[in-house]
Amino acid sequence: AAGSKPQGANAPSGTAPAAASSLRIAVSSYLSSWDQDFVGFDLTALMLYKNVYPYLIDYGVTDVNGAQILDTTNITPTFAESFTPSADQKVWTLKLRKGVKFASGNELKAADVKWSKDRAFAAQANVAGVYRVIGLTEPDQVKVVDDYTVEFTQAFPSALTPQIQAISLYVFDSVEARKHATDADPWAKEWFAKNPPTGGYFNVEKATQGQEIVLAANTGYPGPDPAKTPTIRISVVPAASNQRLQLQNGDIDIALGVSKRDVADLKKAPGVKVVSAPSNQQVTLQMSVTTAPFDDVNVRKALAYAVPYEQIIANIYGGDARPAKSPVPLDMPGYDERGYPYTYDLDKAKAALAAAGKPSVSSELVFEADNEEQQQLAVLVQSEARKAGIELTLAPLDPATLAERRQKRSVPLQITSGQLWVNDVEYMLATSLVKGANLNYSNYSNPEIEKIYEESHTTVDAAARGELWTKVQEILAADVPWVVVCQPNFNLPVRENVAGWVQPMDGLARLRFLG
Amino acid sequence: MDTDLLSIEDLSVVIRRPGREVAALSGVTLRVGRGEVVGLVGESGGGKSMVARSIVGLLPGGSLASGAVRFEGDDVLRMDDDALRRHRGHGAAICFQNPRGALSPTRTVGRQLTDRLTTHQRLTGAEARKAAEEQFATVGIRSPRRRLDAYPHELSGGMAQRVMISLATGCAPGLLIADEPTTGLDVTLTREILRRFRLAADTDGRGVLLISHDLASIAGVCDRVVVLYAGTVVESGPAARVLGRPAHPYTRALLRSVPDVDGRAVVATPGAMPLLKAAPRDCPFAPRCAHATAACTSERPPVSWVPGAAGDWTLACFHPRTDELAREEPAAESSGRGGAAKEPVLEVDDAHVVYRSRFGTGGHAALRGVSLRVAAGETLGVVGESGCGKSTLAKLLLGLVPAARGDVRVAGSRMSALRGRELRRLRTRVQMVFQDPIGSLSPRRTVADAIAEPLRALGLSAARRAERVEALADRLKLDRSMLARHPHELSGGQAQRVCIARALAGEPDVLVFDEPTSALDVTVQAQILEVIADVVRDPARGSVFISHDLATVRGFADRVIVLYLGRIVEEGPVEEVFGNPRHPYTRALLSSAPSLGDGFSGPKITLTEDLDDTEAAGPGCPLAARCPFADDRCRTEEQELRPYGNTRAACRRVPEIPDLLKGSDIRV
Amino acid sequence: MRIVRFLVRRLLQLVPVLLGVVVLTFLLVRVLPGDPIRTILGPNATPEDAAAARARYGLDQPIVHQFLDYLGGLVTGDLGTSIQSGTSVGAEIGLRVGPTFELVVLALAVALVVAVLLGVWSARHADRAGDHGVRLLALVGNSMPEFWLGLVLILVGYSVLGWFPAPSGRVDPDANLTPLTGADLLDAALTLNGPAFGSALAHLILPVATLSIVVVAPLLRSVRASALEVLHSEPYVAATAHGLSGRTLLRGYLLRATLARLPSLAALVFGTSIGSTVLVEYVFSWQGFGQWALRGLLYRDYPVVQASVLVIAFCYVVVFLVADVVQAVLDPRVQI
Amino acid sequence: MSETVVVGTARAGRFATVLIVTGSVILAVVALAAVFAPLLTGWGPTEIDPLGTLVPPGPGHPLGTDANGMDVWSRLLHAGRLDLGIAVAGVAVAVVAGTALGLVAGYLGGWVDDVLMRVVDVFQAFPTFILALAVAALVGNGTGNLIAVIAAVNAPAYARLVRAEVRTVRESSFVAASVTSGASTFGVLWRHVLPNSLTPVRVIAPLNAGWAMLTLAGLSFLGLGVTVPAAEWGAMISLGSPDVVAGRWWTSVPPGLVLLICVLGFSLLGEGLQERAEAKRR
Ligand SMILES: Nc1ncnc2c1ncn2[C@@H]1O[C@H](COP(=O)(O)OP(=O)(O)OP(=O)(O)O)[C@@H](O)[C@H]1O
Ligand SMILES: Nc1ncnc2c1ncn2[C@@H]1O[C@H](COP(=O)(O)OP(=O)(O)OP(=O)(O)O)[C@@H](O)[C@H]1O
Ligand SMILES: [Mg+2]
Ligand SMILES: [Mg+2]
Repeated sequence: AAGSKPQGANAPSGTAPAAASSLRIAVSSYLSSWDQDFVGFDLTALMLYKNVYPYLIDYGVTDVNGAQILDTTNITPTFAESFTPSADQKVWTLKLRKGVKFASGNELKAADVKWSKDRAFAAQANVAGVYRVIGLTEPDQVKVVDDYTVEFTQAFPSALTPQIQAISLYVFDSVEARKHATDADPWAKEWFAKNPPTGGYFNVEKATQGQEIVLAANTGYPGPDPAKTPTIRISVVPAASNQRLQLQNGDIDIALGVSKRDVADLKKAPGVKVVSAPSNQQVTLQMSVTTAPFDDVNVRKALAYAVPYEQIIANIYGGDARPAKSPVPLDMPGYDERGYPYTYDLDKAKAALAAAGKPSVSSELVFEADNEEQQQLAVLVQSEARKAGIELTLAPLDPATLAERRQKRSVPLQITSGQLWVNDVEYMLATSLVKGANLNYSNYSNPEIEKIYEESHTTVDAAARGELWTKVQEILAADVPWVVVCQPNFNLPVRENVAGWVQPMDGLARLRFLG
Repeated sequence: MDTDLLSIEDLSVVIRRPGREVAALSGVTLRVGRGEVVGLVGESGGGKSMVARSIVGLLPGGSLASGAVRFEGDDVLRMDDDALRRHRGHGAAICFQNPRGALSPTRTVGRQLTDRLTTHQRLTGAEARKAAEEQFATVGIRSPRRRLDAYPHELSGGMAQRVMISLATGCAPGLLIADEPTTGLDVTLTREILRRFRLAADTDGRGVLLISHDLASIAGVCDRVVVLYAGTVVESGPAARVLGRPAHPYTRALLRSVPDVDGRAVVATPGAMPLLKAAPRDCPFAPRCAHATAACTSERPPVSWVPGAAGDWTLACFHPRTDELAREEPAAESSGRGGAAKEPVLEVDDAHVVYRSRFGTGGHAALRGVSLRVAAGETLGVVGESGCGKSTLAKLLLGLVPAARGDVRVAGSRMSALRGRELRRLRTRVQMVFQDPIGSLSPRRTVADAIAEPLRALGLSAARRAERVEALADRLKLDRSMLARHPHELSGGQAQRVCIARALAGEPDVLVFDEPTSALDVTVQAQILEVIADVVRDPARGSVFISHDLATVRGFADRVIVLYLGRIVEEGPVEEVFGNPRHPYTRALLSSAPSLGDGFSGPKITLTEDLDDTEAAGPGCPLAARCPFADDRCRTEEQELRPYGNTRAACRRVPEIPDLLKGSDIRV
Repeated sequence: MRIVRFLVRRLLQLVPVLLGVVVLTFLLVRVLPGDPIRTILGPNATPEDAAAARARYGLDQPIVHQFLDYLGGLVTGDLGTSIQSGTSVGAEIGLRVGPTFELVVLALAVALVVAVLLGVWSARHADRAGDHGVRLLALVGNSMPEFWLGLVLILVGYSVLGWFPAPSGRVDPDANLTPLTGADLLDAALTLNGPAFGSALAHLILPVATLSIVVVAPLLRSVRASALEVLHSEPYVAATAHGLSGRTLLRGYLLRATLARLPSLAALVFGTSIGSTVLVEYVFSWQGFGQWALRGLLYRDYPVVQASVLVIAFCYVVVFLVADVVQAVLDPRVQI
Repeated sequence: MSETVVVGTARAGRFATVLIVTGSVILAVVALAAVFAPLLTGWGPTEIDPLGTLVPPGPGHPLGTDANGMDVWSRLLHAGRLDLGIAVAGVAVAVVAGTALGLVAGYLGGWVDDVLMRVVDVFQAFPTFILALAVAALVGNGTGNLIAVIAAVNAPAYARLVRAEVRTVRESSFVAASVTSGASTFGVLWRHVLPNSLTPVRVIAPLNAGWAMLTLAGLSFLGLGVTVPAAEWGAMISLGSPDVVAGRWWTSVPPGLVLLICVLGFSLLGEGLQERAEAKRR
């Protein structure tokens, strides 16, 4: 039988059937749902959404040291023709391209945008959450002007609008959706949970639950940069070591889920190359400033001196990470490392602890249970912190428990790693460092920061913003709500024949560039 | 002299086991001719089964055999695999000791028989099935066609034995070996089964080797008997002579150990068979023999002809006895034993016991309206066929099963009225000796612990308990070193002594013996019966002695009751019931009881054998279906116990029966 | 009919057990720390958003009310909607159970066949070198963590030897298999899809081998022990003594009697394998029931956890029921 | 006199001893190594070598270091403490709890039996990993909860086993004898029924302890086992498993082998006991 033919070793690498027109990508899990509004918040899903939903605007591409990366400062229309603000920056007008078609044959029109935004507000989930940052809270604020024009009226002007909209302006086929809506389910949740959206750069040709998704380039895309590869197969391979084996054997072209440890080896493996790029992903230890023992700033300082930064970069990231000297990520406009004092220095750590009047403290260190990197980090930190007199109990938590603990704001010390969807300090403050911010796991609040944050809303001038951000970093260096560990580089092992990889700053691959 | 069918010559078998050796057979010589029934008797462990196994080449793995087992001239011990397979079944076939256990539980008995027929008689499937049906009919299985499709567990013990016989004969062997074919069967069935073997020899000309420890039952059917002791043949000769006037002291001891319905006393031989670590170099019976001399313990007696006897009668003894086997008369009854005037220690009134079936409705009435009284110093015998409710009665007396109706009173207190601690107290007033002595001792407790159990319940201190335990051990002639042993280190006889000691420990008012000797060897049984006779003589205590073997009851019961299907059918003083049975059932039981002597002296009757289909009796007399005297009224009228002279019997036709018998045996 | 009565009675007995499982699971998932809602909302959601989502799944109701709703759903065959995926749990189970069952059933079948063949062989050659060897091998297989064994088999079978397809997916997607039951091999057979059958089979070999190696030891031990017992039993000795041929002995007197004891153990092994395939599924990218249940558990997807436990419990009790029936068929002494 | 014929062989029973001795020796060696681990290595089980992770075996580290930079040899030795400890303690608790349940259910019968056995059914039908998470949530993290998990997973089997045995023993005449001697229910249970119902337990318990170690490894693989960085073979295997395909055998092959040998030790012991029990029955 044909299927039993070994596909691995015998097949010459890279020349699997239709190699020229198809790419194979391995991911760690199958997406939980196709509905971006209501459910599903796993990385695979978010990545697929980026490629199958029509996003009306998206980041541009820029070249950094020979690596192609997404440019968060350059937002360009894709499925839209233009997206422009009024003079007071409060009303943004979206003009649609003509002739954009969903798979059903329906044209993408203003009504679809309106319906999609109404749906997002109704869902009260993700998009509704970020829209709040730019003063969009009511469906009424989104108006259809004509078939190809939509107006967004914000409550206040915001420097973040383009970036926020870049991650939010995805559109459903509302004509098709209405066919599946019922009184009980006006937003056709059930239908969208099971049926992939259409009209993006790729259409889902086939989805075998749990195993494989076949994407076909959307040939009807009228814009200037359609998807380059006709077919992309995304197969689910949970075990990292399996991904590695298959990549080496040439059964897949891109492995999105290999472990950090393997990257170093794969650089040397024949037929495989590692796409590498600096990234704004930040690994931090966040301390709750309202919970003992980290309610004492000296204890926080002690921990910041006790973290073996260089050893972490060497041991865990194989040297493939940049040391970070500020809570603001390296590549974020406004980054400034002046005056950041923390390096690995156990004596200073002990001194700081002595200053706190405590010979030793103990705390829990929370991290994600299934995250190997965090686990290794936790082990290292625990070992060094102990030398400084800080006894840490490791607490790996499953996603649900972690979410709950975080929401209760009851984690004294946790490892976080991630990158902001919007590459801006204001956004960072909004989400992470002002009172009540959703990602403010440190329960941090500083009147000065609050003031700067208020000010930044209306400060549009870049230099003025830069000054504010320097101030922010000074304050944060003194208060140390976070220990910033490092910024690991982005590494992706691929087959040698893979070209056109654009490193996504938001971590969500844009497959259209792949060739 | 032409070749015998089977001729075993100087056969010795040593079984090697890690760390020990068993000399199971030492120089056994015997032969079986065509059309001859030879009985092989002896105590348990004497090597009877080993002889049988050697004939079909099935000695246990690790055995060393020497000598020869010649079958039609060929030596079975030295056959190759093919020859052996041909010999097995077709040459010689065994009927196994425990038929129900020896039938494959997952194959219908019909298939098992046709397997044999197709293998040895080369029949085709359909032919075999027909032949199997005939075969079943021949061994006396009713509705054979239906039974072909039955699984072994659906058969009664008697039926299973018939099937086993049909399997063995189905192989069309020259020699039929029956290893204890009647152990565990009722007296009524035993006769019938043994008759089948006689028939096989007489009509088909097969040789039959009949193995049994029960001399009395095979006495009637054998042409010759061979007596085995400790792996050696001690005596061998024509059945009538060997059993009538045995020459070897062991044979004599064996015979005197057997209780008999004619009421002669049992004489116990002390001691036990030696452990067979090596082939004996002296007379193995010498340590137990009253006539032993120095020669007996230094030299093995050669096999020789019995002096002055004609025929093929040999023995291995330096001191053959020639005198008549002394017939001691029934031991003089200790007068005043009947404690009729005394207070009853145990009373049962119209007791019914129903075993509920596992799921809800229905149930099995194991006892129906039983009433009895036992006075202090009195012994009540209970007899009946298997399944008639004897053990149920015992359990009822001990409060192990509740009475669905009726009442049990011990020393005046009603058992059913008590609960908890008081009930436990009352329970200690009745003690039981069980059928399976080893099984009734907890495997993980020492002997001393077991005996002390009732004392512990009475709250005695450890020191007092130890004292009493030692006293009891002495009384039952148990060596004190036994007290530290665990049950598996005891022989059956010792274990039963321990059980009796335990029963006596709490000084109970009533002792119940439920077939206390049926699991024991003949000579050990005789010893235990002596112990029991001694124990029940205590005037302060009443006893109930249960047995299916009428002969043992006769020895020391004062009164006896006969149970049939959960009802008392006859009751009265033991001499009266045994000497002049009123109820047809009692008469039938006595008639079929095996005896080495004259047995039951009155006119005999035999019942239709198998009980299984008749159990679902209608409203009338439960025996009606099997009774030769039953008429229509018997089948419709419930029978009550009515007094007839000294005894009471549940039969309305008692007065007519002597006429009906007219002095002749009746067979239905 | 006796068997029908037995089945009805046994099925009625299942009711309290399953009800117990339902109640226990329902309470347990709610006692566990962890919030099912937060994981679907993303980090930017406000408490109001969370409350709205909670209301969508009825999690704002009093617990008794939630339970009654759930029970009501169960009675009508509605297992609820997955919080993570928004699709009906029943439909997801439909997709996930097939592959896992295929794996477990095949593995158990292979293990049973191997156990019976080797067990009987071992018993007939008891206490010789071959017997010792077979038993030791089985024990070694039984002493390895299954995920570890799976990794090694992949390394050897796929990477080094290249005999088996890559451990991703269960069937070659190009084979165009029409899913019917979710068990790919079965589907391929039903739709007469030759290439798909071959591919599904090739994908099955390693995971089935892994599972069977791990479970064969207890089965083998049991077969060997009962075969030995039968070989030493009176019926077998009696049949030998009557000179029956080797074949008749094996078929009529050894096999069936030996097998009579196996069903309940097989059921136990089946039950535990269903629960523990999660590791094998992970290693072989199988995406079956175990992975689904585990994910549901990690994300506290209440309906998924409840349904998966119920399904496992149901399989468990049903398999035991089947085992009892099979045993009764094999062993006429067993009353049902 | 004719020559002697030897019929077959009788070696049964000798192998049981070999099995029991081998199994016990393996376990003893592992246990001793765990107890005296500090004498056999200079590294602590969770001590991190600042010089590096995934160092291949060499003079400093006889079995190299793992991804965390911890010495594999030292962890291998120390892991026996947790592994053996949890497995043995877990099974012990399971035996006690299961036996108690089975004893009561089997001896009392009736509705008590029905109710208890249904409870056992419910537990047995519950998947291991869900039980594990649930117990961890209820008992809290740490070694205690793993012992509880192992106990909860295994107790039902013992309850069943003991119950079946008790139901046979209950019918035996020595129990009847004890009852009629006036012993209290507790006395009968404790002195007669219990000691005579434990034979199968004795055989199964070692096998079970072996399987418990595998369960532990599985839990670790799913991240539900011992908390990092405690030394435990299953956790070591799962931490090292990605290294296998990279040719870094030392991080997971040694713990895999030791686990295998240790489980095998328990299996051999159990198998030997079983064989002995069967030989006794024959
Ligand atoms: N398989 C065996 N292994 C070791 N010893 C055995 C074996 N079978 C029998 N023996 C021993 O051989 C001797 C003779 O046993 P055999 O079974 O022939 O006695 P028997 O006269 O048939 O006794 P019973 O009346 O109890 O059936 C006994 O001492 C017994 O212990
Ligand atoms: N526990 C029980 N449950 C159901 N029926 C039983 C039970 N015990 C005995 N019986 C039935 O009750 C009847 C009487 O049994 P019992 O044991 O009292 O007979 P017995 O006279 O002692 O027989 P035996 O001579 O075989 O020991 C039999 O038909 C038996 O099948
Ligand atoms: Mg015998
Ligand atoms: Mg009885």
